[in-house]
Amino acid sequence: MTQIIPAEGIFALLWVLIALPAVGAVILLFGGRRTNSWGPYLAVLTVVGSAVIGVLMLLALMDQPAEQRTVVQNVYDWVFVGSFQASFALQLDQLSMVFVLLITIVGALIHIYSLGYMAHDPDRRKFFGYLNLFVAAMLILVLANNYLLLYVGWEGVGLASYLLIGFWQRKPSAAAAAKKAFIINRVGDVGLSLAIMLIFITFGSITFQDVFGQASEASEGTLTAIGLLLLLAAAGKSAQFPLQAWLLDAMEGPTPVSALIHAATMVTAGVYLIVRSNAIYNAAIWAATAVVVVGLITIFMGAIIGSAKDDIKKSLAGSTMSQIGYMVFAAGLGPIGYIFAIFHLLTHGVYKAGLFLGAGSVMHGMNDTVNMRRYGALKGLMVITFITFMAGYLAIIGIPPFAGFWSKDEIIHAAFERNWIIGAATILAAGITGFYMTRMVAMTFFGKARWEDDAHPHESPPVMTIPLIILAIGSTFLGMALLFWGNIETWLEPVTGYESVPTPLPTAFYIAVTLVVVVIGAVIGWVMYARKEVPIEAPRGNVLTRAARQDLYGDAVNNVLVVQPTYRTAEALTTFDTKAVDGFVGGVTSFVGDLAVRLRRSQTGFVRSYALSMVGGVFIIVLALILVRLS
Amino acid sequence: MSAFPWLTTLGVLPLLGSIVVALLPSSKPLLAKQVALAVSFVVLGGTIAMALQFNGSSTEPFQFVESYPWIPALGISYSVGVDGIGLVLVALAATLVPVTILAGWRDIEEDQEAGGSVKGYFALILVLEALMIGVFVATDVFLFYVFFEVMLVPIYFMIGKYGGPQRSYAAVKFLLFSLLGGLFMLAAMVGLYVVSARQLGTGTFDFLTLVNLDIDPNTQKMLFLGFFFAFAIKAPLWPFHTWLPDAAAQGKPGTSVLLIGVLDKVGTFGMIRYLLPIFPAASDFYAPVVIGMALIGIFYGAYIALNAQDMKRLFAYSSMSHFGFITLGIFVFTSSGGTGSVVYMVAHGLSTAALFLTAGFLMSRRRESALISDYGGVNKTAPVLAGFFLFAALSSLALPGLVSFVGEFLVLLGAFERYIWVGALATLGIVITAAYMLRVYQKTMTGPLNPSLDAGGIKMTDLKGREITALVPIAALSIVLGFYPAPLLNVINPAVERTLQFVSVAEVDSSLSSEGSEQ
Amino acid sequence: MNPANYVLLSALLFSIGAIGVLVRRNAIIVFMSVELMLNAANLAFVSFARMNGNLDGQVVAFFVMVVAAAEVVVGLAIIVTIFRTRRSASIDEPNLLKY
Amino acid sequence: MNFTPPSIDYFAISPMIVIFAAAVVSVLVEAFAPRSTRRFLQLLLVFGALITSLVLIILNASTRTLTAGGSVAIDGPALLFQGSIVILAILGVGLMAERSIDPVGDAFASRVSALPGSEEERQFTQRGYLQTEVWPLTLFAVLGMLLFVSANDLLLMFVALEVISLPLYLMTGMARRRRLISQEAALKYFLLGVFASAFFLYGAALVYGYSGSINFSEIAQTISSKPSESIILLIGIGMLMVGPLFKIGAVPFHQWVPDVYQGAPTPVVGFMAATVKIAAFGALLRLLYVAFGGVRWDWEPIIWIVASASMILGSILALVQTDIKRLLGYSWIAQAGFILVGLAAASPAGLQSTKFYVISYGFATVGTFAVVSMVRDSNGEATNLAAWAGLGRKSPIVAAALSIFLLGLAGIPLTSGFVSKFLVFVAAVEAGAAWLVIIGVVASLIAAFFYVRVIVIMFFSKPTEQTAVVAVPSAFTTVALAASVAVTVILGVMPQPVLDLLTNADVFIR
Repeated sequence: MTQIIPAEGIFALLWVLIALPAVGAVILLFGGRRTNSWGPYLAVLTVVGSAVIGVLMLLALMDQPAEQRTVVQNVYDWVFVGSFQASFALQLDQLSMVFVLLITIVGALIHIYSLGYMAHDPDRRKFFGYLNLFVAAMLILVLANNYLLLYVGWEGVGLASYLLIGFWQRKPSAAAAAKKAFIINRVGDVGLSLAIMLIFITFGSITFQDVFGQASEASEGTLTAIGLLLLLAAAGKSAQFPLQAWLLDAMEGPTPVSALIHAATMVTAGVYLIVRSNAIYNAAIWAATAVVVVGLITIFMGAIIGSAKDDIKKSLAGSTMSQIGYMVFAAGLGPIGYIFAIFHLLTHGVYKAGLFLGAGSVMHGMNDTVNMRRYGALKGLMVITFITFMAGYLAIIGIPPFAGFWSKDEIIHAAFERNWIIGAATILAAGITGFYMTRMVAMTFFGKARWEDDAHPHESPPVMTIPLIILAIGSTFLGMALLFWGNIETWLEPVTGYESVPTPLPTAFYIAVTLVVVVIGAVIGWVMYARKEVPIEAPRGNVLTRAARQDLYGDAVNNVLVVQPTYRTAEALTTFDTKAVDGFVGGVTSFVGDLAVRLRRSQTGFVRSYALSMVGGVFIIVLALILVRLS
Repeated sequence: MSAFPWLTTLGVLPLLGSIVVALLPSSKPLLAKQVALAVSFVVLGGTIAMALQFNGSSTEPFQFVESYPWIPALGISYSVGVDGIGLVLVALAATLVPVTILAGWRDIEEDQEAGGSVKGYFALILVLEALMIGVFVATDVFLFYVFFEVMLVPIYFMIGKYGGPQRSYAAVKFLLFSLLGGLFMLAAMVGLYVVSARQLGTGTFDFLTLVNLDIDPNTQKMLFLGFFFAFAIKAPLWPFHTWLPDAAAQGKPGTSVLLIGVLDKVGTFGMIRYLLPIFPAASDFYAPVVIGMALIGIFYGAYIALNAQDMKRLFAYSSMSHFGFITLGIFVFTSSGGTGSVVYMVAHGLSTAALFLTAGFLMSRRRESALISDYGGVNKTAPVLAGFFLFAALSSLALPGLVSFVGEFLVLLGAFERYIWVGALATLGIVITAAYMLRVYQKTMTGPLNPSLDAGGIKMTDLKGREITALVPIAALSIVLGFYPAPLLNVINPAVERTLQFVSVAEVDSSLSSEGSEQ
Repeated sequence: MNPANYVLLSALLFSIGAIGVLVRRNAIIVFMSVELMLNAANLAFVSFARMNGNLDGQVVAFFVMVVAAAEVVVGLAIIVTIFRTRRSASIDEPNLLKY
Repeated sequence: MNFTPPSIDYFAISPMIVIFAAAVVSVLVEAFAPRSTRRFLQLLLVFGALITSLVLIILNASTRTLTAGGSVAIDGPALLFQGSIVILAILGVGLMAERSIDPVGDAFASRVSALPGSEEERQFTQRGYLQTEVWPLTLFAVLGMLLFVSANDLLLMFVALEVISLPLYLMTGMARRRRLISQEAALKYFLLGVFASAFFLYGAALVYGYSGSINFSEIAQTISSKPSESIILLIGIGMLMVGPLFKIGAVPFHQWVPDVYQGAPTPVVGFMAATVKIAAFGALLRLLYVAFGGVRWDWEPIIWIVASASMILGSILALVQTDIKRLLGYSWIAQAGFILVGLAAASPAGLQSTKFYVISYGFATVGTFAVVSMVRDSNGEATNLAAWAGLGRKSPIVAAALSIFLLGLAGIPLTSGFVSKFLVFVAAVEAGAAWLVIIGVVASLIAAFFYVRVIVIMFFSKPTEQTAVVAVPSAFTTVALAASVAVTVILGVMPQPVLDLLTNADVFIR
């Protein structure tokens, strides 16, 4: 059993990790124009600072024996109501460690990249403020030691993503995309809130230690419920089916945002959540199965969408969905999968960031065209971008020795250990990946130039290319590094547990099959898009293509199932409110008014009628008196 | 306990202030404002000074108690005191008043023709402050009722004299609704008095005596209805809400802030302070009905807000939805639910203030139009304004890290603990909240600048120093309390626990280990 | 003869008076009907005095006569004024005040 | 049979004697004093008499006696009512004495006998003649009221009733302006009044026939002694009630109220609305509690019905009025209903609430009509509410004062009206008539609507060209107004002293 070590030495700085970017965000956002000049650099510094601390902590953590690598720092008591106690407490263990590094390092690189990419944007101060906000929130998310605090980070990154997707708010499409992202995530949040509540009333606590310590004691039904709720949350954050619709629109945001938030880090929070809660899924087999199914569906949705999009960023977004599908899928496989989910998450974080930044670099040179049909033959003009992009390309399609190969291969392997059908499915998906990535590369860098007339492509400035290079190196070697030098299994094993089941066939066989399928996919892609002429106008395409261009009708479905009904209800209720509820009030008053108008007629002004009513009154009174007596 | 009569002082100060303001010459509007502002700051200072002396761990039901016989013939006494709940609400009032004054600095000049004198408005605000403090600190039911009713008068004039075109309709509607509730409460109060007279020989209105009566359930049920009716109208609960949108839409932003932000809290405050302890059996009996109303309110308000064309009405309906949450938290009879409700009251006060004031600043730049369709792309020319607007929206949709989240989560948790499905259902509300809040932000602030905002002498300028000064404290408070709510929770929770002891149903505790601790 | 009959008679007179008030338009006659009612009451008093065997009732009767006389004075004054203004003694004539 | 003159406690009845003497003298003044000095002398006389009798009443504070052969009861309630009647009379007389509001003099026709609109009338007005017959009439009316509340036998009560009514009939017809409606009001008031007193008288006859006595105490004894299944008694009670109920203006004897309120000279309305109501309730209380206390189970339901009817009908009818005086007339009816709720409780609490209510209502009424008499346009008082638009801006003080009275009548806390309603409701609930309270609640909501409506008109609407002006009154009205405001607020904020006073004076002597 892992034991907690106090937050001393370098670990005392745990809170600083978050504080640095948070302070940066505050300064930039509230500091106003006077910070315009130096603000962005400050932002970069804070993140770099966090990254440095993170690395130091990694080293310190490595010094510790394996079972003593969980640090908890209780910053202060946060929400204490009766038996419900949520501290602002941070927990650093092997799992959060790797996330800290991913976030801070990739974050730092992207900050630097943005210095160039956003150089000419009037609001870049805000941009960097938001980025800092995001890093801070994301660090809270992965460092929280209880679910409620995790929720804070969870929602914080959501906010940052909302702000950054809608960064160019004057574009209505951007504003709409931002709103969509937030609201769909909100659906996921419902899942998270309910999960937290259910966890609390089941375990009487919401800290990870207590919950996982007692997970086995709770009934499987409850655990399944919790698991499914957490899956809902994860699906929202990680754009998994059925809450995938927002991610493609999210590409409205600036490219560095897409790289950092919607490829490398935030969208993987769902995976983190599931892996973090492994104790629950281990005990709730049906929840785990649901995770697998969701992952599998999303793998294919993403891949298909990615194959059909002409917008390079959307195509990448599709592939992100698909890759995260892989991670979720792996996380669903249970102890054999958790580690590789994280492994893939790390490699993907690096190479997908590289790919996005590369795409950004291309757009930068093609004055922000995203339509790949207007690219082509750029390999000569953007050498660095091209090379780094190829590194990412080989990584994602999983060609050895590039990073993606190791992680994805492990997942496929694990899939086969569970069940050969899903294993086959993952291999097929890998093939599709090969297809659409090849398509992307071919359309962008090879073939003939199909540029717009005013386009004169050029390589991006060093401030942008250097991060590309670093990420490219990562895409190339990270897989091996983690696997052989960092031996990630043993590193994560204390947190996630690990079990390996022997597979019927030798590992080499799966690798071979996978590679063959991938290559086939790649070749098809090459033949279709490098050999043949790519029309500038997209051909009508077959049913699947058209569906994929419509994001497989995700929006249409949401519209019919959710949005329209909601607005119709709203209108109906509004009418009801004015007509019925308020109308009732008005009705009563007007009724009394009419009554008054009628009754006042009784006041005829004729003495004799008054006298008559008096006589009547006397009779009534006397009669009443007698009746009362008789009764 | 400090012998100094804190509460009376806090109540009397603004009253004197209002008299001074009213006596100032109409020719010096600026002076009137300055005096009003100064007074409200003094009150705020006093409140803080008092709050610092408040002993959160005291076993006394009330602190800073004062009691003098008023109408002994009827067992009525002037007795005041605060528990945690009262304290935070007093603090809320004392905080929002200066903010409102500051924000409303220029609101009145514009419509002299409407008939309101500048000083009159600010005098009314101070009167209202005195009464609001009074209603939260009264520990004598009769005294509470007096404040409860008299409070209507200043707000009635604030709406009717300083409001929009439909102001007198709105004011009368507001007054009649409130009077209706008030009168039924009066009837119930009379009944309560008679009951106490029958049990104790001499009737009394002293809260602490009344809670110890054992009233037979059927009587409780009748009396409960009287009080509840008043509170439900005040809060407002579905379906007694229709006065609110009109009042909010016609009132000045400042008026709406005080009306919805503080005054309506009297309804929910009354529920937790009076209904639960005095009528435990009836509360238990009616809880399902009330919770039903609360749930309906949550979604009803949210849905209509989703469709609203008028910002002020939108905020009104969203408040209705929030009041649904608050009421829900109170009537699930759980510690977290009750505490959450009170926190939610504070949070909602702050977010309402932020919303209405920002919207007010926005509309003051567009000839007071509240139509959402009249705006668009504001953040282009007024980024700070847009920023605060977004902040207000976020705090209203209970973003984690803001105090409203603490309240909302605790309420939902409390509901979940008691009735798992109610909690689950209510949680769905947070999605719609996000939907309508972001919708109004998107429509007004983003996209291309609405041409009408740059024509006919209209300039969508950014916030000025005064306006920012008014908003910053609210924002700061909601963030600070969001990340460090302990000051609230530590004073509220004991009071809530004490209240819940009266309600028969036991506190539910969780199945496995009932106390969760760090590590 | 049984004084009870006088009571019945008085009741009859009273009713006649009341009906007179209700059906007649002329102020003077209405007024006379009221006087009739008063005197019906007198008759009742007197006959009850006889039945109860004490004088109170008769004393009352005298007082009532005086009061009735006073009423006549006031009443005629008012009626005459109205008559002078409107040239009619109909009580349905003055009908400005209503509703 | 030998006649023993009843012993008379002259000191106990001295307040009435003073008024009576003054009344007689003032008749002589009318007859003999030169026109120029009359007004002065009359005012001297009236105020002198009223104040003297007030002093005497206070000196009598502890007197509890039956005198004049048991036909006059000087007890707590009687003294209390007498005291408040006299005080309110002083204020009311102040209103009547006011002559600086109307440019041509006071509110009364310079010569009532003159034809409206005739040359004759015009000349009288030009010469600035002021008739002063109103003063002796007033004194007689006051005398009647003082008698009415202390009358302890049916005969005296009847006489008192007439002594109240006859002068008022005349005063109603004396308006200087709008004389046609004034005279019409007088005629209606007179005919219906005498009609009502005829019923009262016949009822008295029947009760006498049943009990063999006209003295309340003896009637009460007979009722308690004799097994009282006699129908005569019930009919008698029913008809007896008509007298006071008519004066109170309770449904169904209410229809004269709005007409008289609208037609009569405003100061007179202010005077009688306040005082007559007190007197009538005093009498009704004594009649029902002392004489018929034994059969309260018979009459309580009747009062309940009448009360509910009055509350509801009065409030609803007031909703649609456009003339402020008429509106106040209907509001009187509604208020009467509320007071009857307390009276119906037939308990000490009921008695106390009734007393508190009538008194506080009296002051509010005087104040209200003081304001009404001050709001004027080119042709006299501007009673049409349309002319009140934006009054709150032209003269905030007066408007504020009126608002206080209206809020008081509406029963908003911190005004006397609220305490009154509260006491009444307590009494009703204690007597087990909670349902009556519910009706009362609904009625007060409806009532609140039209009271508030006046405030809305005054404050929330912009002044138009036909908005009336508020005339600057002399000390008379000012004092009356100020006093009413003071009482309305004090009774609302600090009712305890008065409540003590009421508790000391809550026993009817039998």
